[in-house]
Amino acid sequence: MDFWAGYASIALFLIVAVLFGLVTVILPKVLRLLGIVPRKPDPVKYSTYECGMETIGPSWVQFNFRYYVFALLFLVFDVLVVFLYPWAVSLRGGGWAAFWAMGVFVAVLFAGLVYAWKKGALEWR
Amino acid sequence: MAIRTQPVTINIGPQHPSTHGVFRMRVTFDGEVIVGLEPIFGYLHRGKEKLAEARTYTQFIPITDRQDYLASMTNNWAYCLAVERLAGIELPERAEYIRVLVGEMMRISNHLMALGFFLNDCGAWQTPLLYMYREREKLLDLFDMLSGQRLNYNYMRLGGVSQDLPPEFLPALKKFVAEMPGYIDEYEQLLATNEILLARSKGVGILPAELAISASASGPVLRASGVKWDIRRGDPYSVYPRLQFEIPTGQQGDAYDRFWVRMQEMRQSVRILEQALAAVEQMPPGVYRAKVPALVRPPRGEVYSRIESPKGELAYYIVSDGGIAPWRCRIRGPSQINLTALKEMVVGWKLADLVIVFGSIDVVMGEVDR
Amino acid sequence: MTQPLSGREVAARIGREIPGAVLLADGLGIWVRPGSVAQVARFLKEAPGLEMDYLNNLTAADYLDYIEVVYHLSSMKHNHSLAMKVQCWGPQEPEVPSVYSVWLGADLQERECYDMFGVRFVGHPNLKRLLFWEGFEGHVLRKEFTG
Amino acid sequence: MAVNPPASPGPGNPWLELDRTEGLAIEQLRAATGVPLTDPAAWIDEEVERGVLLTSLDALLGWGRRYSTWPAAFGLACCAMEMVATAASRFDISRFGMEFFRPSPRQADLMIVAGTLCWKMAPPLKRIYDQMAEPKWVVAMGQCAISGGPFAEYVSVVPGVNHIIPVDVYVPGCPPRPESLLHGLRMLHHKIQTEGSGLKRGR
Repeated sequence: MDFWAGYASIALFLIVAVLFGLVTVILPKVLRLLGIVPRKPDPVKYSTYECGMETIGPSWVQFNFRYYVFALLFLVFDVLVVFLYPWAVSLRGGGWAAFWAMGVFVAVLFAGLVYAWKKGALEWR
Repeated sequence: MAIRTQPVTINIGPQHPSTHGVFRMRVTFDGEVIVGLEPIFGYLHRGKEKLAEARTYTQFIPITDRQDYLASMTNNWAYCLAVERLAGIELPERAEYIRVLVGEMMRISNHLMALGFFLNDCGAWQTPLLYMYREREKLLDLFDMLSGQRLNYNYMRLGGVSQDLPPEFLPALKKFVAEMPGYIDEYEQLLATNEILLARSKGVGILPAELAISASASGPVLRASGVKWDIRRGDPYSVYPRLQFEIPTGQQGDAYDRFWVRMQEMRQSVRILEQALAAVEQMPPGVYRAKVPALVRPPRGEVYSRIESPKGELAYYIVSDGGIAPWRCRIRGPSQINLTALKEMVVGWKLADLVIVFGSIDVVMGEVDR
Repeated sequence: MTQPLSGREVAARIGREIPGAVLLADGLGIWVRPGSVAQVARFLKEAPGLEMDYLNNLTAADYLDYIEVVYHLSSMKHNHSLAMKVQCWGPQEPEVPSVYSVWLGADLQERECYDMFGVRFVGHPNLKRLLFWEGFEGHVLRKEFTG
Repeated sequence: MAVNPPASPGPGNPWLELDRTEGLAIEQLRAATGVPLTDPAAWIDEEVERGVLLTSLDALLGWGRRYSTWPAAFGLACCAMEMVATAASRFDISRFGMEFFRPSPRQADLMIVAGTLCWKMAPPLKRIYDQMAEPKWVVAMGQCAISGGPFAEYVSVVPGVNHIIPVDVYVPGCPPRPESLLHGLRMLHHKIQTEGSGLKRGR
């Protein structure tokens, strides 16, 4: 019986998560239908806010490449952290084998970071 | 191979938390690096110089309060000093010392706000500001005791001050002067060697000495660039020749030096307050204003008189045609002229540094747009 | 103590270098011919004994039949000061050469003088209204402006 | 509606075109304003038609909105310093749920216009007021915002903010002390409470 208990908590967690998302999206719409939240569409209201002035020029411009490199590096290490969580929780069961397995994984990614560092991608100039 | 990038122009516009009021900069960026900057003024232009021509000499004093509203007393002082020099009015000794007391208290209060907002811009959101506001509230209570107002005091008159010191003022000021060095130590211990502040403001927005002189910078901005010039020493007025105090100057002229110079100036102001307090205590209360007719008629002529306001050289150029109102009253506001070199200080740095350099210049819009 | 220079001495010195530049001189200041303001300014900044490297104040005043542009100069090294004035007569718009190339501090003050008095500073890189918006008619600090 | 940057940054003023359009906007707004806008005091004649069911909902909504109005930092001049003093630790404004001074109008419900409004600042003020989401309120703080104050007769000063945007509460003073600003804000809370949800008019 306790086999399902684990899944029950996950199911509950899932329901709450989905509900939370849905409610925060649906509630303003419902309140608007009820008329509690006033609705006054206005072209100036929907224009971009820039300190009270109109924006100058298009914002789709060609800017420097280094921002893209940073985004890449962040993505790689973000995914790494996602894998670390379950590993960290179950490390006691896995013993040294699990430790070394994850060690290899982290070392490979770390090599990528060292390469980027040497290439000067981290300099902000 | 050079990466071809296009510049983006952004309005750091009239309503922006980092512009301390309604100042607007049209900044052109290449990525995050500033390529061009054009300051735009006039969003708080209230025409004090035109109003001066329609008011008698005494009526104009409350308008000067609203010019640099973080240092109202020194505005009054600069204006009254100019008219007194023009009309040849002699002040009683006690009035001079009360003016020095009040002027130096104003300097401390102004530097507290300047440093508070500068650290706000550095990212220490509200914490140092509320620390420094605690002291400023004490000073505002003292000013409240003196003139009944927290901000625009209208306290000085031609020939002296409007009311004498209330009996409970001197003990309260003495207590404040005794505690203040302890608070300044607390700020320095909290901030002076803080690595985030050092990283963000050391070597940022450097204003070299000769550019500072050529761009007519004055006050802490000029002294931070290493130029040892203070009007209280260079062109002394009132009783400053009798008071001992040093003039702190920085080395590099970067944002950290401006922060450091203001912190040391607060210490010197406390020293001046101690000496002035000692002198005022011996004086008999009573004579706090010279006999001046309500409708002062200075002789024909002009005067350019300047004082060291917390922001720099605050000067009045008054031309009188013998009538009851000035023919021309030009206000030389240090905040506006300190902004002349803003573009040179900021081009090449990033947006985050622009916010810090602008905060370190310590600008009040009432004085910039007059 | 900032020691104001006597206008006559300075006028004599300038007279030797740039003849005809100084029209009048009195105890406190010198009046300069509008055309040669830039020359006199450069001389005042570079002359060995003077070195007026600090422009305290640049403003104008409307005296009904002429507009007088006033420069308050001082020297950081010698701690002395001088007032230089330029009178622009005549019905046409007042024109004065800009001293932006000599002192950077003149930039905003010249734009404000243009905005408030209509004095055109020839040679200023970006002469436009400082405090009022583009398209505002009239110059506020002139005596005839009663808006 | 984005404005395009200058084609060729030649000598003189590269932004002449943009300055001129902004100047034109100011002139138009200046010509358009004459009589001050009436204050939104609809809550006075509202008492009569309210049904029983709505009062409890109105009370709840009024209570919710009243104690969570976030002010937009719109400090123009000296009154801004008193507004900051009110937000500081001594006259703590966060006792009334106004903890945050939101710089952007998107997250603000209340605009405290503190200081002298000049004509050059009028179009940005109107634009930011329009960009705030309903329900929104305006407090005119200080004599300059109410009627132009000591600078009223000057050509570049708007004689009162209610020429540009409707004002809910006027806080007189030059600058008003933090206590009087707090009193003004309490009056605004009373107005929000009795205004209710505005079911009828989508206020």
